[in-house]
Amino acid sequence: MKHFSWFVMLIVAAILIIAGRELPRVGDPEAPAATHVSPRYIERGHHETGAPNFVTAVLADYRGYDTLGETSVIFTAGLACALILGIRLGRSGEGGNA
Amino acid sequence: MMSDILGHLNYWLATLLLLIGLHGMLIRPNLVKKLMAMNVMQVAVIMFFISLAVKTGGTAPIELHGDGHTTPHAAAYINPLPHALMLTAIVVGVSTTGVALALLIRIYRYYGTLEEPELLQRMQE
Amino acid sequence: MTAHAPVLIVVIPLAIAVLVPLVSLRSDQWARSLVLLALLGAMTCAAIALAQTLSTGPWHYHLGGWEPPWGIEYVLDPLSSGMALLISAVAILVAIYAGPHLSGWAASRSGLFSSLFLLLNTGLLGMVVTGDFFNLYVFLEISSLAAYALLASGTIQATVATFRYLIIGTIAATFYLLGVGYLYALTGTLNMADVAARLPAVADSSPFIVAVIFIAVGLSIKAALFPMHGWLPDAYAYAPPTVIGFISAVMAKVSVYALFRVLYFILRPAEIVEQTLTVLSWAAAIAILAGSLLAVAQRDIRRMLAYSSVGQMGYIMLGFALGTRAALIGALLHMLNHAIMKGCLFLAAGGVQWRTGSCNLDDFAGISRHMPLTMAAVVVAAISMIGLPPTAGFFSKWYLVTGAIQVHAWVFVAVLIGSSLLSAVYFFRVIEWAYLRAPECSATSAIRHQELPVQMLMPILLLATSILLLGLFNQTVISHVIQYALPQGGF
Amino acid sequence: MKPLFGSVVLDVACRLSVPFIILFAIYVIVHGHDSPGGGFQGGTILAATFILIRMIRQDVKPWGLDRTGALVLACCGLLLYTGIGLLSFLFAGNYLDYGVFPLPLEAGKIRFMGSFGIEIGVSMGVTGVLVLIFDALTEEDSQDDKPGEPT
Repeated sequence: MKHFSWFVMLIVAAILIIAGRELPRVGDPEAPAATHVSPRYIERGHHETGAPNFVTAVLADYRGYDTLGETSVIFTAGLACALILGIRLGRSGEGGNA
Repeated sequence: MMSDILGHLNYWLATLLLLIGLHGMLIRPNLVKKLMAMNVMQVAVIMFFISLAVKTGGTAPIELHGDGHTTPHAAAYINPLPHALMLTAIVVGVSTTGVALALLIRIYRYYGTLEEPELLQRMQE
Repeated sequence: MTAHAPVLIVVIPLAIAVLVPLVSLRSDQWARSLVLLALLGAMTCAAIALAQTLSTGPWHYHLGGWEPPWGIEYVLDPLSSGMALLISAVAILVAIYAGPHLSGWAASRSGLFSSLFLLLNTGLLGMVVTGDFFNLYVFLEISSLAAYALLASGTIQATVATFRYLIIGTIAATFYLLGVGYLYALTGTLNMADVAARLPAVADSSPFIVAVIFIAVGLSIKAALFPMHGWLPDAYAYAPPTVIGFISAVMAKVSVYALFRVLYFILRPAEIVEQTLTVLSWAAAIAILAGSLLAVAQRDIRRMLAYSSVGQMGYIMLGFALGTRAALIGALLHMLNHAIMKGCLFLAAGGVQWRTGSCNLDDFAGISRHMPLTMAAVVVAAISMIGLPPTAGFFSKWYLVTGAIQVHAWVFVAVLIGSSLLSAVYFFRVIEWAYLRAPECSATSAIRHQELPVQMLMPILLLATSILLLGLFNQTVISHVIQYALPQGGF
Repeated sequence: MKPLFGSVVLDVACRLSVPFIILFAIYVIVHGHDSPGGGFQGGTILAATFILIRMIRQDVKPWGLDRTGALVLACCGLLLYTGIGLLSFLFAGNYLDYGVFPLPLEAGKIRFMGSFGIEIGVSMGVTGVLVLIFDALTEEDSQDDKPGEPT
């Protein structure tokens, strides 16, 4: 297992380092990520969604469905913990309170 | 060459974090350490995405003096999309950690250990 | 409401999954009817979407009213709506099957269980219909977390197996997300169609190759393709019998589907994708052999079925990787068939375990005398798994072999035929024990020697019947649905 | 669960600080559209108050939110979210299209109100779930496992 792990890590390191050099530089204002989709969020986000905070505009409005998924993820986690550890729920009896 | 390295430094730091996480998850015998390594690995991806958002000369993506009718200049603010995505990824990470901790607590209560070799031995009995 | 069918496929199970814990605090019975209602609703919407897309072509749905590159879109075509229909149909049967199992539990606990089952469905359905890379990740995580919880609710060994699955599954999801990050850095967009449109400019750069590799590796881990299948047998063997029928039938398949969709429909023109497919085809061939060989070595029936799943995922992957028309038809047909066959087998094995307490080969000795109907279903499913003519499994294997012959891949032909022989070995062993061995006389309690209750029996028999029907009407299925689900102009 | 720490000093400190933490949480939720913050961050801070109370005080009743309450709160939060999404069907919009709500405001402000509604749903959901997870992880007498027993 140990040798296998080192092998995996060498491969991952090699391909990530080689590929990293061809990515746009950090902070490049001409990078595709900065020029293709996101300018609309900045230029029209406040006007279209009423939120001066562009991150909130994206999170709650443009990609609001992702946020629904995200809330469902944490809801799933809550139910999962309750099910795995078998805590008692319900108003009846003494099970309700800590 | 030097500017090439500095320009991509964030990606390489993210790679390093990813490798640390991967290493911990694959060969650490302690289950809690595996879990911590998992978190490190998720942080690596978060760092990678946040690095994509940076624009030189851009500021935090909050319009301070607009009333919704002026059009801000796109180059003046950094890219808000990766930030929004990573908020989601952070929440996913927290949720996974919560479920993993619940599993670990149940395992520890029953077997009394979280070291993998010992655990396997007790499972055999 | 039909205008919103694409999103309702996902939102109905989600909304009801949220309601179920609340309702189960008051009435357990109501909660369980709600689960069935939600799955029926999802299935209806998927059927509407399938009918619509077959007659008018792909259906794009813009969530939040934002047009695609900025907002999230759902894309329904015959392939994705057909998958959604399959998932929700299997889910309904499993939800009925789980009834007697859950009635022994406290109301709040069975409420949590039902709710998580619906959330698992939500996640899988969301993965199937989405047209956005990041949205796929979010729903992947919903389905994974729900699956961890359901698998871990079994024995204590299941908890340990699930923790291992959680670690490996998180590596897979993180790899996928990193791949999406590279795609985003190159193209500046997360929408699948938009990525495909902007691809030619970047298809030769090394970050794109890395993106393809990471996405392919991440999704193949989730699909339990051979070298990365380690989490699967333990997780399946210790899981509670109720959910395993569903998880084994559907969950890995959705990852294969996602991989297929991303590689074929979106990233296909690039050179690296062809090479990735070649690598995947060899991995699949090894998976077929290794899965079948390991399955022969097992005495625990559920572990045997789990290893056989590893092999069968190899069949589907091989069909996709070969990429000829016949092979793709075979892969899609096998996806459908395997969901039904493996669902049937796992439900039957779960029923035996429910009665006898364990699921070793010894427990099957002479069991056909006590559970004749269940065992008849097992025989049908086993014959189909081996691939003998009247059943559905024969036809999908036939198409796969034809596809392999067309590209003169004789090694793969040999692998496909060889693994059929191996599966004959391990399935006939089960049938032999069930029909020809004398039942052991010890521990003969009355309850052991009964057919399953009708709620558990009905889904098993329904699945067995549909294996036969699919075998008889496979031409209809192919010419009316599967043919339209193939990627256009990719051959 | 027994309180992890319990003393008069901590109790008084808790009484003093909790209202301010709640106030801050509400500020973060409400102000999420104008400054860093929003439903998740505010919900987390709000959950921190309940966890603080659980760690210090023996009796959580006077401060609300037992674990069943937490579950109900989480469900209600998500229901609010999905409900706002479904509501837009009534006004012929796509799912989560806040722009179609017939409010007497200009277009941007209507969407603002819609996304503010879902932020509240998110914060309720996050608060409830985090308290529920804390309760589950700190529960001492849960199901006892026997070897090989199918649950």
